[in-house]
Amino acid sequence: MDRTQFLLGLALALFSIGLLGVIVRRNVLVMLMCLELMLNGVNLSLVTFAQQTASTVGAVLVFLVFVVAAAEITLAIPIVLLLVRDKRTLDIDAYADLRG
Amino acid sequence: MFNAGLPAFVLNLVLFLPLFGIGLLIVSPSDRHDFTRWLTLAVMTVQFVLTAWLYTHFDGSVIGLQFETRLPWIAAWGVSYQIGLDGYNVLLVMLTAFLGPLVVASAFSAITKDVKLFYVMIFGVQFAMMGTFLAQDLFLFYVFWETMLIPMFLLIGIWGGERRIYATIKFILYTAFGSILMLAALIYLVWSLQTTAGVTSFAIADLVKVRLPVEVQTWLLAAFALSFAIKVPMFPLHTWLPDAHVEAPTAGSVILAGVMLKMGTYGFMKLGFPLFPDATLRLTPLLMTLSVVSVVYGACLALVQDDIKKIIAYSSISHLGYVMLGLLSLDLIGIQGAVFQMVSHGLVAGGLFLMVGMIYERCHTRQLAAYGGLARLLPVYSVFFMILTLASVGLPTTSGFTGEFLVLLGAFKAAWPIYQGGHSLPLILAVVSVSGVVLGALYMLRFALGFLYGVAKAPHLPLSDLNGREKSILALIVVAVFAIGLFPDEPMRKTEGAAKAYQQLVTTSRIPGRAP
Amino acid sequence: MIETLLRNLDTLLLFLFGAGSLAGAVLMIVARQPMRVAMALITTMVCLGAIYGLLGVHFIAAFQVLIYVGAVMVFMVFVIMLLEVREASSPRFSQVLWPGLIGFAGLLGTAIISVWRALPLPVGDIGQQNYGIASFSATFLKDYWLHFELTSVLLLAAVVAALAVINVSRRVRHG
Amino acid sequence: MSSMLTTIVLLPLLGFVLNGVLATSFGGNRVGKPFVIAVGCGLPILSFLLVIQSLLDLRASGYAPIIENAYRWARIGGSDFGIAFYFDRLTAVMALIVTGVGSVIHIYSVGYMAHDKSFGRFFAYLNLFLFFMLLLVLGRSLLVLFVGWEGVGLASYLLIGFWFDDLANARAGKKAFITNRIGDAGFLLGMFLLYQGLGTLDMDRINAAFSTASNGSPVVMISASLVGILLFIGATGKSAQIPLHVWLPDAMAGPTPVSALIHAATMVTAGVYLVARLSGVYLAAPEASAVIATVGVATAFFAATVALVQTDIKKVLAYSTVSQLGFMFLALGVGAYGVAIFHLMTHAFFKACLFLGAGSVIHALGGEQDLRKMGGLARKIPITFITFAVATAAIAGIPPLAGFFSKDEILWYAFASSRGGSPLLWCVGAATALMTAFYMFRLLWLTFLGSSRMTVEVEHPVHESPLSMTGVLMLLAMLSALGGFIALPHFLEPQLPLPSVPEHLHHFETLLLVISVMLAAAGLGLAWFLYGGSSARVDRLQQQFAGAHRWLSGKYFIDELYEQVIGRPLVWVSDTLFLRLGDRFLLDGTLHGLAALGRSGGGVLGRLQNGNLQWYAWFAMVGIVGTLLWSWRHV
Amino acid sequence: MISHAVLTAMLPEHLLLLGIVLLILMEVTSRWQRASLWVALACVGGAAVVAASLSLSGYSATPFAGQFSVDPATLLAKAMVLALALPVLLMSRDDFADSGEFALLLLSSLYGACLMQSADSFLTLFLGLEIMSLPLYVLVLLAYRRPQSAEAALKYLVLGGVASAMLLMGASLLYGASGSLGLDSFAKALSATHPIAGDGLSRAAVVLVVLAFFLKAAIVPFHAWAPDAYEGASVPVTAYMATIVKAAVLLAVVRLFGVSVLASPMLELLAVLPLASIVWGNLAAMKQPSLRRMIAYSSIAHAGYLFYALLGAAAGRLQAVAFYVLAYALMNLLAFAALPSTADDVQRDWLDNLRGLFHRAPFAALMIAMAMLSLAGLPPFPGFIAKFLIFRNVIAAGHTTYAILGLVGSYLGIYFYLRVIQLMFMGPDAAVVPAGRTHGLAMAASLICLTAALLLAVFPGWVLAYF
Repeated sequence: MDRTQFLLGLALALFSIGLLGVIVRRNVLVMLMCLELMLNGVNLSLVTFAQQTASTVGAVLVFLVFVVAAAEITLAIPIVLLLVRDKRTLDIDAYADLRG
Repeated sequence: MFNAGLPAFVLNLVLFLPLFGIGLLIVSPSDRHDFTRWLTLAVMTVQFVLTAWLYTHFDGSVIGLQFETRLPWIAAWGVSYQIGLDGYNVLLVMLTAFLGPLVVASAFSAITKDVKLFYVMIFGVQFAMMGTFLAQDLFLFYVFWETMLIPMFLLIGIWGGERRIYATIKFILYTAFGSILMLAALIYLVWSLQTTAGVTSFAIADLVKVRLPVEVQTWLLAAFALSFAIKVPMFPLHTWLPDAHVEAPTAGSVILAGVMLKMGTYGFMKLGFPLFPDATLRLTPLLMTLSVVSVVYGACLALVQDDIKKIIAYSSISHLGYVMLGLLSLDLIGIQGAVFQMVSHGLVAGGLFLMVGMIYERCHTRQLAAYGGLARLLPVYSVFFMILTLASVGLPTTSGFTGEFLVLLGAFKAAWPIYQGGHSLPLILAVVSVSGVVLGALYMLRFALGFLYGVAKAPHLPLSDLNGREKSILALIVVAVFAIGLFPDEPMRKTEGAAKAYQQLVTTSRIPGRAP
Repeated sequence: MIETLLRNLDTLLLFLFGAGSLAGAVLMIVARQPMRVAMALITTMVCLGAIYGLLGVHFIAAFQVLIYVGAVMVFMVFVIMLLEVREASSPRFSQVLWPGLIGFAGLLGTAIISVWRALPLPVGDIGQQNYGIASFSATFLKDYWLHFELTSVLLLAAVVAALAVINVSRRVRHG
Repeated sequence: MSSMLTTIVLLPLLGFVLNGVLATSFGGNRVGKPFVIAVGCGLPILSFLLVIQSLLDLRASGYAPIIENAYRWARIGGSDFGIAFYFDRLTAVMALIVTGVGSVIHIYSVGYMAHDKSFGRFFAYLNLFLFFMLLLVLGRSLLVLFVGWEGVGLASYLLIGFWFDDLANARAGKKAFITNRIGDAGFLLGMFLLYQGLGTLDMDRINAAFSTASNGSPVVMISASLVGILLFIGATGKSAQIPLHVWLPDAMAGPTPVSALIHAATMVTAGVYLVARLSGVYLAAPEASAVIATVGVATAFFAATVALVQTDIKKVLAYSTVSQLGFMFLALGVGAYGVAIFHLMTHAFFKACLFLGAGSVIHALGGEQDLRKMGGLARKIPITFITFAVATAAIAGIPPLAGFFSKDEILWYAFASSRGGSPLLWCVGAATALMTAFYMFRLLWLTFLGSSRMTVEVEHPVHESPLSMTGVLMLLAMLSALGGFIALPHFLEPQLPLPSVPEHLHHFETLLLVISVMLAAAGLGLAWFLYGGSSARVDRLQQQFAGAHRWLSGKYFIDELYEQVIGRPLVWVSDTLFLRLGDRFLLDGTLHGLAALGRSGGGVLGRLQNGNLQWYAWFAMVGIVGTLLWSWRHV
Repeated sequence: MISHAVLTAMLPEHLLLLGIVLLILMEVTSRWQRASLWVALACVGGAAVVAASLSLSGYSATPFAGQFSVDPATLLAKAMVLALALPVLLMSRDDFADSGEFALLLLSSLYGACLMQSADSFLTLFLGLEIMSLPLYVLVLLAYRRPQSAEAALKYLVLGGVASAMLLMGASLLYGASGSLGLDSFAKALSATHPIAGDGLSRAAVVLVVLAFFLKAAIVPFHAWAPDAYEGASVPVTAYMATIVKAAVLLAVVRLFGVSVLASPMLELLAVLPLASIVWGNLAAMKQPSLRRMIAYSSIAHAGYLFYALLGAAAGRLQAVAFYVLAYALMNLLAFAALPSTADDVQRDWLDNLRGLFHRAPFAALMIAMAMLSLAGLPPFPGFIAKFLIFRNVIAAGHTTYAILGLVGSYLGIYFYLRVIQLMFMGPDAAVVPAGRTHGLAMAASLICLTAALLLAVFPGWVLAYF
C-alpha cells in the first residue's frame, strides 16, 4: 500500500466516520464533534495532496478550514445552549418539532 | 409601427380595451356597483363596435393577415408581438366581441358579491380570449391561451355554485396538463425551425414551413392535440366540462361555452393541423373517430341528465365533435361548416346558458324535474328558449343548421371517394355522425318537454317574465342566430380565403427532403 | 542502513499515528460519555497533527494542535462539563443506527473505490522550504492576503452572530 | 311578376310574424280576433290566388317550368347553394292543394278554435306551417325542400303539442319530431350522396342527370338505388310508413284542424311528393322502387287492420291516413307517379273532410272522441253527417266519388305496371280496400247511426257547428265527390309519364274495376251487418278472435317493441354505460385516483420529513453513496 | 499591492463592510439603533447601484489572480443579489423593529453571497459560502418567536456543516487530481472533452462538490433541512433564504460550471436529482398547512428547475439562471412582503388563516395570488417566461425527454399554488380572524417587487439583453 493511498483512505474513513457519528449519535455535542471529525478528514486529505503535489494552496485551505471550524463551533455552542435551555436535554430526538 | 394604418391601430385598441377597462375599474369607487356595471358594459360595447367596424373592412378573399401589427418583443428568441385578423379568426373575434357586452349585461342582477373583482375578471378573460384569437405568434398565443385560465379559475371559483372549488380545480388541472405538453412541443418546434432553417422565430407564418419527419410531427401534434382536445373538449378528455359549466356562474358558462371551447377547435385549425400535415394525415382516423364518438357520446349523456346546465354542457361536447369532423374532412364545405358550427355553437349554447341563468336567478335550482309548463308561466322566455333549442337541434333557418349541414355534407363528400378507394372508416364515421342529428333532437326536446310543457310548476311562484334587459340580450342573440342561418354567405366570404389556405396547408406534405 | 531504517521508521510512525487517529475516530462512535468522545477526538487530532509533522507540514501540525486541541476542544470540553450532569441515562445511538451503518459501509466503500483507481499519484518532493513557518507565512501573506483578510471578516461575522445568539438567550431569559 | 313564387311563400310567413308577435302572449296580445282572422286566413287565401295566377302563367308559357332565384345561401369553392323556387305542373298541383285545402282549413279553424285562449298562437302556427309547406313544395333544390321538410316537422311538433298543459300532447309532438328526424337522417345521407355524385342539389338537374346518364356511368348507377332508398327513409318518416309510422296516430293529440291539414292532407304527403318529384332517380332505381312498393302496400294493409278495431274517432282516421299513404307509395313504387299524386289530391279532399267532420263531431260533443260513446248523431248534426258520409263513401271507393277513381287506378297499376306491378301487390291492395270500406262505414255507423250511447250531459247541448265550419265541410264534400273527375294523371303525364302496361294484361282492366267496386260494396255491407243492429254480433266476434283483437287494438305493440328495443337500451347505454361506467367510473375515477395518488404521495413524502435531523443526514449520506455509484457508469 | 483595482472591483463588498462596521459601532454604542435599517438600506442599495453601474460600464478586473475577479456578469449577479435584499430589509420592520442585529447579520451574509460570485478558487468560494452561511444560521433563530427557531437553526447548521465538509472533500480530491484549487479545474473535470474527466478521483471530486451545492440549494435527497429551517425562521429570513441565498448559490454554481459541456454520467446526475426535486417538492407541498413550509417545498422544486438550467448550453446558463432567479425571487418576496403580520408568528402564515383574506386585505390577497400564479409558472407572469427560458435551453441542448419530464413535474405544482388562491378568494372566511395588517414598509417592498415583476413580464427581452 502506497503512503498516499493509506493517507487518503484514512482521510476518507475519518470523513465517513464523522458523517456516521452525525447520523448515529444522539448527543448533540457528540454530533458536533463528529462534524469536526469530518473536517479533520478533509484536512488530512488536503495536506496529503498538498504534500503530494508540492503546492502551498492546499495548506492555505487547511488553515481556512481551521478558522471556519472554530467559527462553526463558536456559533453552534450558543445555539445548543439555547436549545437546552428550552428542553433540558441534549438528545437530538427531542428536537423534532418541525416536521411534515 | 402599424403597417396598415388606422385599422391596425383599431385592432390593437380592440385587444387592449379590456385592459383599459380594468384600469378604469381599479380607479373607480368600489361601492357603486351600478356605475361599475355600466362602465363595463360601455367599454365592452365600444369594443364590439370597433370590432364590427373592422369586420366590415375585412377582405376575406385575401389569404394572409390584415390589419397586422408586428413589434419585436423578446428579440433574442424571435418572439414578437404580432397580431392581426385573418379568415381563421375574424368570425371568432367577432363572436367574442359580440358576446362580451351580453355577458356583462347578463350579470347585472346575478352578481352581487365582489362586483368589481367580477368585472375585472370578465375584462381579463375577454382580453385573453381576444389575444388568443388575434395572436399570430406562437409564444404570444401560448401566453394568452394560458392567461385565460386564471380569470376563469377565479370566475368559477368565486362566483360559482356549491361544488365550485372542485369544478374549478378540475378545470384548471385538466387544461393546464394539456398546456404543459404543448409548451414542450412548441419549444421543440421552434428549435427545429432554428436548426433546420436557421430562423429563430415564433411567427406562425414561419413555423408552418418547418419540415419534420413524420414521427416527430406525430409526437408534436399529439402534444398540441392533447391541449386543444381538452379545451374542445373531445372524448375522453371532456369530464371537466360538465362540472365547470354546472358550477360556473352564468357569465362564466357563457364565456366557456360561447368562446372558450372554440379555442380548442381554433387551435386545431390554426395550429395543430397546419403545422403538422403529415401527422394529421396519420392521426386522422383516430381523431375523426374520437370526434364522432364525442358527437354520439355527448348526445347520449345529455339525454340522461337531470341538471339543465349539464344537458347543455354535454350538448356542447356533441356539437363540437361536429366541428372537429368538419376540420378533419379537409373538404372546403366541411371546413366552412366547422367554422360556422363554432360560431353557431357560441351563439346558441351561450344563449341557452344565459337563459338557464335567467331562470336560475328566479328559482335557484337547476333540476329539470323542478320545472314544468314554463310556456304558460313565462311566455316570452319560452319563445326565446324554443328558438334557441331548435337552433341547437339544428333546425333549418337557424345557425345550427348551417354548421351541421355543411359539416356533415363535407364529411360525407370527403369520405365517399375514400370509401370507393377501399377504406370505409371515414364513411362509417360520417354516417354515424348523422345519428347526432336524431340524438340532438332527442335530448333537446326532452329538455324542452320537461321544461316548457306540462302542468305549470316552478320552485318560486309567481315568476316574473323577462325584463327589458334580458329581452334585449336574447333578441340580439336570436337575430344573430337567424342571420347566420339564413344568410351565411356574407360571413362565408370572410372566411373563404382561410378555409382554402387551411386546406392547402394540411394537404401539403412537409416531410424533409420531399418536394413541396 | 540507518537511512533506510529511518525512512522505514518514518513510514512506520505514519502508519502508527494513522491507526491511532482511526482508533480515536472509532472510539468517538462507540464511547458513551461525551467527555470520552471529546478525548477520543483529541487523540485523533493529535495523531493527525503528528502525521502532518511527519509529512513535513509543521506549520499545519502546529496549528492543528494549537487551534483544534488548544482552542476548539477546550471550549468543547468546557461545554460538556457544563451540561454533562443531565446526560447520564440517555441511550448512545439513535434510531438510524443500522441504516446509518449500512450507509457508512456504502459510503466508505464507494468513496475508496472511487479514488483508489487513480492512485498512486506521481510522488512529488517534500519541499521543506515550502512548508517552513517562515516561508509559508510569507507565501500566505503575499499570495493569499485576501483570504487572510476574509477570514477576519468571517470571524467578525461569526462573533457578531454568536453575540446575537447570546442576546437572544438573554432576551428569552428575561421573558 | 318575377317574385311571384317568393311572394307566395312569404305571405304565410308574414302572417306568422304578425300573429306571432301581435296576437300571442309573447307579444302581449295587442290585437283582437278580427285582426288574427284577417291576417291568418287572408294571407293564405292570397297565396292561393297567387298560385292560381302562377298556374295561369305556367299555362301561358306552355308549361315551361318557372324558375325564380331568391338569393344565394352559400357559396363554397365551386359549390353553390342557392335558394330558388321552381314551378311546374307537379308543383302547381301540390301548391294548389296546400294553399287551397290550407285556406279552407284556416277558415274552418275560425269556428273550431273560437273559444280557445290561444287563438292567435294557433293561427300563427298554422301560417308557419303553410310557409314551410310551400317552401317544401316550391323549392327547386333539395336543400330548400329540406328546409321546408324540417320546418313542417317543427310546425307539426308545435301544433300537436298545442295544448301543452297536458304533457301527453307535448310528448306526442316530441315523438313526431324525433321519428321524423330519424327519417331525416336518411334524407340527409341521400342528399349528400346525390351531391357527392352530381355536385348539385337542384331537383330538376338531378332528374335530368339520372335520365340522361348512360349505363356506363358508374357513379350514377351505383348510387341511384342507394339514393332512392335513403331518400325514401326520409319519406317513411314524414309520410308515416313502416317502420316510422308510429308517430302519426299519436299526433292526433293536436287540434283537429291540424290533424286535417297537416296529418292528413298536406304534410304527411310530402314523402309522396318527394318521391314523385325525384321520379328521375327512382326510374333509374328499380330496386328502390320495389322497396317502396312493398313498404307501401305493407303499410296500407297493416294500418287498415289496425283501423278495424280502433275506438277513437281520430285514431281510426289516423290509421286510415297511414293506410292511404301506403296506397300512394304503392303507386309510386310501381312507377305510377301521376296516380300517386292523384290519390294524394283526392285523399286531401276526403280525408280533410273526414277529419273536419270528426272535428265537428268532437266540437259538438264537447271533446268526446270515443266511438263507443257516440251514435245516432245523424239527426242532431245533419250537415256534418251528410258531408261525412260522402267523404266516407269516397274513401271507401264507391263510384263515382273521388276515391274510387284514384284508388282504382292505383290497384290497376299495382297489378299491371311494367315497372314492378304484380298480382300479389294487387291482392294485398284489394284486401286493404275491402278493409278500408269496412272500417270507414263502421266508423260512420258507430258515430252517426244506430242508437245514442251518449250520457245525458254530453248529449243535451249537442248542436250543429257554425257556418264557417259546415261551409268548409260542404265544400270539401263536394270536392270529395267530384274530385275524381279531374284528370290529374293526364295533366301530369308530360312530366310524370305513366308506366306502360303489357299488352296481355289490358283485358283485365274491366274485371279488376268490377272487383274493386264489389269490394267497396262488400265492406259497406259487412259494416251494416255488424254495426247496423245490436252490438251482440260484434261482441261475439270479438270474443271469438280475442287474440287477434288484442293484437290489433294494441297496434301490434310496435310502440312497446320500439320502447324495449330502442328506447330502453338507449337510456341504459347512456346512463349506465356512458354516464356511470364511462364518465364517472372510468374517466373521473381515473382522475380522482391520480389525484389521490398525488395526495397520498405528498403524505408519504411528508412522513419522510419526520423532524429527525439524523434521518435528514442519512438521506444525504444515501444520496452521496447513490450518486457515487451512479458516477461509475460508463467508466 | 493595494492597487486601484482592489478598491474598485471590491467596491460593493467594501460598502457592505462599511455598513457592517457602522452597524457594529451603533450596536456597541447603543445609539441611533433606530437608524440601523436605513444605514443597511443605504449600504446595500449603494452596493447594488455600484455593482450594477460597474456591470453596465463593462468593468472587469482581476485584483487577485486566480482567487478573485470581477466581470460584468459577476457584477450583475452581485447587483441582483443585493437589490433583492432591499425588499427583505424593508419587510423586516415587523419582526426586527428595534435591533440592528438583523441588518448586521444580513449584511454579513450578503458579503459572503457577493464574494461567492467573484470566486475563482475554491478557497474564495468556500470562504464566501461560509461567510454567507454562518450569519444565516443565526438569522434563522434571531427573531426567536418560538422555541422551534433554535431547532431549525441547529438542523440548518449541522447539515450546512456537512455540506461544507462535502465541498471541501470534493475540493481536496480535485486538488489531488489536478494539483489546483482553481474553479477552472472543476469545469475541466466536469467537462466531457477533458481527459481528466475519465479518472475516478476527479469524478468523485465533481460529485462531492456538486452534491454539496445540491445540499445548499436543497435538492432531493439533500433537501430535508429546508422545510424545517424555513418554517422555524421568521418571515423576512425565510424570504431571504428562499430567494437570495438560493440565488447566490445557483449563480455561484453557474460560475463554477463555467463553460463545461455536460456528459453522461454527470448529465444524468444533474437531470435526475433536480427532476426528483421538482416532483418531490411539488407533491410534498400539497398538504402543507403553512405558507412558509409550502414555500420551502416549492423552493425545493424551484431549485430543481434552476439546476435544469445547467443542462443547457454553457452560453445560456447564466442568462437562464439569472432570469429565473430574478422572477422567482421577486415573486417570493412579493408574497412574503404582502403577508399581513400578526402578533403570533405561527398564525401569520397558517394557510387556514388566509381564508377570505381578499375581503380583509384585498391588496395583500391580490399580491399573494399573483405571486402564487407566477411561482406556478402560469403566463403572463414572469415565472412563466423564466420557466420557458430554462426549458427552451434544455430542449435546445437536446434533452427533450428531461424537459418533458420536468414540465410534467412542474404541472404537479400547480395545485398547491392555486389552493392558496382558493383559500384567499373562494373559501368561507377564517373562523377566528387574527388581527393583522401589512406594514407600510412591507407594502412598499411588495410594490417594488410588483413593479419589477411587471417589468420582467412585459419586457422580458429588455431584461434578457443584459445577461
